[in-house]
Amino acid sequence: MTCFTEYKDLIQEGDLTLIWISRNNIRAVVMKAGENFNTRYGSFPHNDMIGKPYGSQIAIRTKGSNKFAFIHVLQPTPELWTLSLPHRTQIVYTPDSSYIIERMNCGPNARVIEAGTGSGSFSHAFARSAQKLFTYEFHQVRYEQALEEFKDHGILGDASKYGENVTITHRDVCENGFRIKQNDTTSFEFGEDEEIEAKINANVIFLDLPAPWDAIPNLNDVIASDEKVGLCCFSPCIEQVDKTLEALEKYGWTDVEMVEVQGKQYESRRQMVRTLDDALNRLKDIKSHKLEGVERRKRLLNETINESCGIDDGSVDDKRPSTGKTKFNPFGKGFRVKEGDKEFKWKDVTKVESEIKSHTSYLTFASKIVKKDRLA
Amino acid sequence: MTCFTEYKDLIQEGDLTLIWISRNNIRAVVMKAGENFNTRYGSFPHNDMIGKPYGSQIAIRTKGSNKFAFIHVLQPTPELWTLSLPHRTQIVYTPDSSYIIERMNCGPNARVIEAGTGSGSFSHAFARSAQKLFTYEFHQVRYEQALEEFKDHGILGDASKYGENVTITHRDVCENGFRIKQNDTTSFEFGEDEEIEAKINANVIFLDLPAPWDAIPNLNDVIASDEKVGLCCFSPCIEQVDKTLEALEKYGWTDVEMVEVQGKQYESRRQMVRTLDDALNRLKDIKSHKLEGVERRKRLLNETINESCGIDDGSVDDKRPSTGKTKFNPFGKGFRVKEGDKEFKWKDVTKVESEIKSHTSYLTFASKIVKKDRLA
Amino acid sequence: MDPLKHIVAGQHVILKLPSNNSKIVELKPDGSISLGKFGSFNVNDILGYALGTTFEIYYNEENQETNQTNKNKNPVGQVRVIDNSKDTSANEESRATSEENDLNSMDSSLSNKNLINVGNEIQKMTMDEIEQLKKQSVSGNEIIAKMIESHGSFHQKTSHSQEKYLKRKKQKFSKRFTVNYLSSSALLSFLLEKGDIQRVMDMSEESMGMLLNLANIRSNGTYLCMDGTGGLLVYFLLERMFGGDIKTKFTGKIVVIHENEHPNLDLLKFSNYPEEFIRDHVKTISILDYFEPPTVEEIQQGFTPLSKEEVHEMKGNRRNAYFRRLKLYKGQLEMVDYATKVQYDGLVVATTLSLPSLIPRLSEHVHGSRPIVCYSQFKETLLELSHTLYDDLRFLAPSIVETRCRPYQTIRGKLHPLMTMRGGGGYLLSCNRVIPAPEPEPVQAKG
Amino acid sequence: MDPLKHIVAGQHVILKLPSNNSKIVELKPDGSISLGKFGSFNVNDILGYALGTTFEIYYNEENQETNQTNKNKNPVGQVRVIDNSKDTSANEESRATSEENDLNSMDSSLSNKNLINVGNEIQKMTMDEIEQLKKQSVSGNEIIAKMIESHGSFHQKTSHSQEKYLKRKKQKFSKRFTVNYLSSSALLSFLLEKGDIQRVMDMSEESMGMLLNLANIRSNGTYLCMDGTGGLLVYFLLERMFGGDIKTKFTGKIVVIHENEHPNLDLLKFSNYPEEFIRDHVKTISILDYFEPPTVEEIQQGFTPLSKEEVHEMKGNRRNAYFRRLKLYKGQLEMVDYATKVQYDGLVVATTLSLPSLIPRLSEHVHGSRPIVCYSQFKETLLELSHTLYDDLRFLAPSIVETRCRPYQTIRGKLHPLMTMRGGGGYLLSCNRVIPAPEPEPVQAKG
Repeated sequence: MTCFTEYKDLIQEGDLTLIWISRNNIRAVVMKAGENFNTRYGSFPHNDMIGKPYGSQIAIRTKGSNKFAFIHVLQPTPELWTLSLPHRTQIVYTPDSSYIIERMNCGPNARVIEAGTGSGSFSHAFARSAQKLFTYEFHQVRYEQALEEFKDHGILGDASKYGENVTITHRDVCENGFRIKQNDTTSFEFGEDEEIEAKINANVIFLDLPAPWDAIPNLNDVIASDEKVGLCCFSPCIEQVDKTLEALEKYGWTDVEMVEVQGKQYESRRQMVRTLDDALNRLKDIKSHKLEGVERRKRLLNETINESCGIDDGSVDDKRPSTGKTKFNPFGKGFRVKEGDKEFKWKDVTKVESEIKSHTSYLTFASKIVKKDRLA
Repeated sequence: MTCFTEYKDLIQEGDLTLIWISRNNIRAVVMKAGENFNTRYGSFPHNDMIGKPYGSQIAIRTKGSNKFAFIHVLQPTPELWTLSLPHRTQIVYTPDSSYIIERMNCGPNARVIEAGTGSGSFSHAFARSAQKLFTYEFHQVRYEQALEEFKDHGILGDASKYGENVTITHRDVCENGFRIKQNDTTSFEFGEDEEIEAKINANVIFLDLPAPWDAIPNLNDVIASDEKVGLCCFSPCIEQVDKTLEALEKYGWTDVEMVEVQGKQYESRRQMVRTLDDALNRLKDIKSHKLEGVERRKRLLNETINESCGIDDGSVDDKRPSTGKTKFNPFGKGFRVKEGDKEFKWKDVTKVESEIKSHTSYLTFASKIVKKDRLA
Repeated sequence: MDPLKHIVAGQHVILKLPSNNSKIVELKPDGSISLGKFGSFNVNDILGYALGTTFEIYYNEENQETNQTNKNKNPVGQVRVIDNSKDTSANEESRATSEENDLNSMDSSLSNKNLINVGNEIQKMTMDEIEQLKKQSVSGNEIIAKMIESHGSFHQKTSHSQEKYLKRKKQKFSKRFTVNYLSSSALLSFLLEKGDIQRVMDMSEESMGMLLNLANIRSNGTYLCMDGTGGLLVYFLLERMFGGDIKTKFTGKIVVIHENEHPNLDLLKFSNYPEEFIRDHVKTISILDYFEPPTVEEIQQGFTPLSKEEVHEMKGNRRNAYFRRLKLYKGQLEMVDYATKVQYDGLVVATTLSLPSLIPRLSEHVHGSRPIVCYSQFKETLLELSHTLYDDLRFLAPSIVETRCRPYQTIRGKLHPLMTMRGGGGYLLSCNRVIPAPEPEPVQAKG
Repeated sequence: MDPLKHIVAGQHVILKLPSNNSKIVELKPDGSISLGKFGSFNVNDILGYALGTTFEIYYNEENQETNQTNKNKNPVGQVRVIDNSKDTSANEESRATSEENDLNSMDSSLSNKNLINVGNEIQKMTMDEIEQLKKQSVSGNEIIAKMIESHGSFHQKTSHSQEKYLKRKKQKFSKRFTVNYLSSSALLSFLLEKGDIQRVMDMSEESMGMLLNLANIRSNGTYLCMDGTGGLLVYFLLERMFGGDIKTKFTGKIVVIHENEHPNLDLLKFSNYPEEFIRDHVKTISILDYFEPPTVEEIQQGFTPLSKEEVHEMKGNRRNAYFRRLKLYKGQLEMVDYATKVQYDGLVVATTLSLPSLIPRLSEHVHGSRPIVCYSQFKETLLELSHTLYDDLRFLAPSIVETRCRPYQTIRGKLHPLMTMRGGGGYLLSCNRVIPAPEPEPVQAKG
C-alpha cells in the first residue's frame, strides 16, 4: 500500500482510508466492496466511497428520520493518523513532533534513530521527512503491532522505493544498544555489504525513553562520524532532564538546549453585540409596561368596584392586570438564540479549548561531531 | 504622607506624585512650589500641577517649536510604583504579586511576613491588603533605603491608622529567624505588652530568598498557632523548588502546590484590509499602462524614424516613452500610510509585546495549622 | 471564636472531598451533613477547630447498629482530626486525578516490559464485598489493604504502578474531608468545577487577583462596578476590602450597576456577610436609573418628608407605612447621589454588554488618576474597546493583559507541569482615568 | 565532499559569533572573511571540516607583523578547531546574554550581603590597554586573565558573580566562531535577530515546523503557495522537500502565486540551490495570470511553433531568437496548466492580503483531502477567515492553532525557563479541502 507515501486521486478498493466523523472521531477503515461503515447515525456502504475522489463527503439518510448524515473520506497523513489514535499521553503530538522535525532539520538526508517506537505515530512523520528511519521498541507486543502497522501502511522497507524507508528492531537500547546484527529481531534487510551488521550512520536521534541517559553512551556505535549529528530527548519530568544533561556532557554532546513546546487550539465563536442603548431601551420598555400595568390595575380596580354593584362576576379574570410583558427584546432573551443568527449583530471571538495540553515533555537537544579532522 | 493610603482629590504641595511621560517612563516627583519637572521636551512647572485634580494632563509648549508636550500627574498606587522602578528582575511584578495576594487571601485580616524586602515594591501591595506587614531585609543599605521609603510613603507604622501598617527589620532570617526583640535594628514600636518581643502571629508568609529552606524552620516561632497559615516561596530555579519541597515536608507544611504565573501584555494594532480584488485591479492597471507604454513606444519609434529625416533633434527626449506609472493604488503603496488612516479599511489586531517576560520565578505554596485541637 | 479562623455554627464553608470535588455547606448547629459515598457527620463535631482542618469520618459498631434501623439514610459517623503533615501521602492524594494521565506516561519504562495494558486490573473483590467492608471497616486504609490482598496481579506490578494503584484506591475509599474558609477564590473554583463556566464568564483566580490589584481595591474606596457573574465579582471586591470581617471599621462601598430591572447578586448568598452588611456596603442601581436618574424634584413629587412633630402625631400602621416610604425616598435620593455626584475611586466591569459604548459612559464619574479595569472572556471585545479608548483623551494607556497560572505536579523526583489544565481564564483591559488639559491657546506673537 | 555535511567552497554558510550574533557569508575560495572585532580568517583554512565545527582565530607574531603594514584592514589570523565538548564553559557562553538578567536575580543572596551595586565594576584597564592586549594576545582567555588581575574588586565578588563576570568577559573577547549549515530555520533566526520581523511576518521556527507538517509537505508533491516573506516560506518548503540536495531524484514542485507584477523570492539568494534547480522546482505566477490566465489561443496568437525543418533552416541570431521565444511560449503554456489544470497537493499561504476573499479562491484547485494551511501574524485575521470557511462545505474543520517554544537555561543546578524571550510567532489556520456531497434527492414516497 502506498496510502502514506503517494498522493492518491481516487479511493480504491483495499485503500486504508481515514473516515472523519467529527474532530474527535476519526476512524481508520480499509475499503472493501460490499462492506459497510457503521455509525450511530446509520451505515455508510464502502461502495459509495470506492471510485470517488479522496476528500469526498458521503451522505446517507439517517435511520428512521428524514435527515441526512455525512462523513468525509480522507487519505491518511501522519497528522491525521495521530488524531485517529486513541488519546494517550504516550503519543508525541504534532506541536512537539513538528518542532522536533524542523529543529533537527529532517529531510531527504536525515537518517533517523527513534527509540522507542511506542504508538508508532511519530514514526510516520519521521518516515515522511527522512531518508531512513531506524526505530526501536523494547516491548515485544508493541514491536509486533508496530511492525504489522508499518507493513500495512507501506512505509516499511530499505528506502529503495520512495517512502518505504522504515526499519523496526525489537530492542532494549539502554541495555543492548542500537547496533542491528543478523539474527536480531528486526525488519532490517541485510544487504550484500551488510552481512554482519547494518550500517546505520544516523544523523538524527530521537530518544523517547524513561532513562535516556542509559542509551546515550550506546549512540557512538551507530551515529555518523563525518557530520554533525543532532539528538533530542523527550522526557516528562525535570529530573530526567537533569540526568540527561549530565550524560550529554559526559559523553561529549554539545550545543545543549532544552525547550518546552506548547500547542493551543482555538475555537472560532461569535458573541452577540449588545449595546448600552439597546439595554437602556429594554429597561425603558419594561418601565413603561409596568406603569401601564399600574394604570390598568388602577382602572380595573375602579371598574371592578363599579361593576361589583352589578351582576358581572365571571369576567373579572379576563380583565386581571397582565404582568406587563415586554415587547422590546433586542437581545432575544427568553428563547435560545442560535450563535450567528442573522437577526442580531455578532462579534467574532476566539476561545481556547476548554482543556489544554499544558505539558507533554521537555525536549533536550544536543549535537555532536565525532570526527573533528579535515577532509582532504 | 498619605499618598498610598488615602484617595486624594487635588495635587498638593508636598505630595509624592507619579509623573507619567510614557509607558516606560514614569517618575516619582514630590511637588514643590517653584520647582520644575524637566524632560527632553521642556520643563513642567510644579505650580502648574499643584491645585489641579489628580489625573490631570499638563501641557507645555515645547522648546523652540510650536508644538505641545504633555504629561499626566497620577497618585501613586503599588502597581504604578512598580512600573516606575528601574526594571530589574528582583522586582516581583504584578502578575505574580497579584496572584500571590489573591491566592493567600490577603485582606484586612492578613498578618504578613515578607523576606526579603528587596526593592520594596511588593511591600506596598501587601501593605494595601493586610492588617500588618512585617518585612525583613538582610542587606544593610537596602534596609535603610526601604525604611526611608516606607516612611516617606506613609505606610510605616503599627496600623493604628489606616494603611500605616508596615514594620521593617534588618535581619538575616535564615540565620537569625523572624523574632523581633528590643534592641534589634527594626522599625517595630514595642507596645506595653510587648516589652521583650513583638507579637507577630503571621498568617501569610512570603519568602523571596535564595535559600528559603533555611528560613522555613524558623517560622514556627512567629506564625499564628490558632489558624491556618499560608506560605509562598518565590524561587527562580527548579532546584530551589525541590529543596523547598523537602523542607516543607520535613517541617510539617501541607497542601503543597507549585505554580508558575505568566503575564502577557498586548498591543492593539490595525492591519490594512487588502482584498484580492483590489490586488487584481492593481495588476490590471499596471498591465494596461504597460501596454499603453508599449504602444506609445512603438508610435514614438515610428515618429522618431520619420522625424530623423527632418530637422527635429532636441525634442526627442520629451517624447521618450514614460514608464507607465500606475494610477490605481488601493493600498497606498509607495508612500507611508499611517495605521488607521481613514482612507483605507482596517482590521483590529492584537500583538503581544516583542519581548515577553517568559519566567520570573516558581511559586511554591503550602499551609500549616499549628494547633490542631478544638477551641472550647 | 473567630469565624475567620475557626469553624463556627451558622457559617458557610467549603468542603474538599476525597474525590477532589468541593461542596459548599451551611453549618446548621445540631444538624448533620452527608457527603454521599464518603459518609456523614454531625456539624457539632467539627465546630471549634481551625478552618482548614482535615477530618476523617469513622464508624464504630455502635454507630452501625443505630443506623441499621434507617437504611435509606447515610449513617452518621464520628470524626477525628487528621494530621496531614504526618501523612505525606495525603499531599499526593489530592492531586492524584491530575496525575493519572501523567503517570501513564511513565509506563513505557524498562520495568514494565512484560506488562501490557496495566490498566485492566484483576480485581477479585466484588463491589458488594467492598460495600460490606466499607460498612464494617474503621478506615479507608483497611479497605485498601484488603483489596490489595485480593488483587490478583498486584505484586506483578512495578513499584511505580503499585504506588499509583494505592493512591487511586486510597482516594476512592478515604472518608477524609477538609473544611475550608469560603473565600471568593474558593467560590470561583467551586463554580468552575461544577461547570458553571459561562456564568462566571470563564474567569480565573489569577485574572481576578490581577483585576483587584490593577484596580487598586482598598478598604476605604468607593467603586463603581458592573458584575455579570451574579455577584462573584462583588464578592471578590468585598473579600479584598473587608476580608469577611462583618464588624469592619472600614467605610468602603461598591456601587453595582445592573442591566436588568433587578440586580442579580445571587452568589452573595454563599458569603458570610449578613444582609445589613451588604446593604451598607453594596448599593445597586439599574443602568436606566444610573444614566437617566430622576431629578430630586421628581422624587419629591412622590413623597414629602414630614416634620418631626407631624411624624410624632402619626399612629401605628400609618406611621410604619410612613417610615417605609421615607426609607424608599432616602434610598432614591442616595441613588441620585451615586448616579450624579459621587466621583468613583475605580471602575471594575465584567459584563457581556458591548464595551465600546459602555465604558466611556461609565467612566464619566470616575475620578482622575483612578483605575478602570474591565474583564472579558474574550480578547477580541477588549481589543475593540481599546481602540475606542485610545481615541479618547480621558483614558491613559489602555493595555490588554492576560495572566495564566500553570500548576505543577510537586512529587519530588517527578516534577513537571500538570499534563492538562483548564483553558480560558479571560483577559483584562486596564487604564487610568485622566483629565485632558484644556485646548492650549494659540501662540501669541511676542511684542 | 558533501556540501550538506562539510564546509565547501562557494557555499553560503551561517556563522555563529562570540557575541551570539549570526552572520551569513559566502565562502569564496582563496578569500578571507572578517568578523570585525572577533578577527578575520582565510576561507581555505576552514574548508573540508564538518559543518557545525567551531574554530578559534589566533594570531602569532608573524601574522601580526605582516598585518602592521595595512593598519586599516582587520589582520587575517589562523584558525584552529575547538572541541566544544572538552570545554564545558563554551556551552554556557552561548547563553550568557540571556542569563545576565537572570543571574542578577540571584544577587540578593546571603553571600553578597556586603556588596551594593555589583554592576559597577572597578575596571582598572583602559580600553586602549585591552585593545593592545587583543593585538598581542594569543587567545581571549589570556586577555581575561589580565583583566582579572587588574580588576579592583574581583576578589570581593561572590563566587557566583565572579563566574558571571568571567563568562561575560570570555564571551566578549573570545575569537571563536561556528560554521553552520544555512538551514531555513537558521535563515529565519538570522532575519529575526537582525530585526526583520515585519519582513518575515513575525514567524517562528515552531510555527513553520507545524505548517510544514500540517500541510503534509513531501518530496513528491505539487504545492500551491503564496509567500509574503520574500522567499523564506519557499525556502522552508524546498528544504523539507529536497534537504539541500541539488541532485535530487524527487519531482516535487512549488507553484508560487505573487501579488505584484514580479515575484519576490529574494531570500533564496542565500540558499545553496542553483538557479536551474529553482527554475525546475519553483514556478511563479502572478495572481492576475493565475486567476485570469490567457487562453491557449491567445498565447498561440502571439507565437506559433515552427516545424523541425523550418527551425533547421533558420540561422544564427534568428534561430536563437526563435528559441528564446519558444521557451517563453512553453513557459506561458505551462503557466496556463498550473492555473487551470493542476490539482494541488496542498495550499500554504503567508500573505498580508485579506484572507476571506483569497483562500476560498486559491482553494479551488486544491485536490480533495489535501491540507490548506494559512500562516498569519495575527490571530484576528485567521478568525475572520475561519468563519468564512465554516460556512463553505469545501473546507473540513478549520482550526486555528498556535505553537510556542519556550527555551530553558540548562546550567545544572540552575534550571529554569529563560527570563525573557521573543513574543509573537504567529498563528496557523489549517483545514482539509473536501468535496461536498451532491444535494441529496428529495425523499421518494415508498410505493
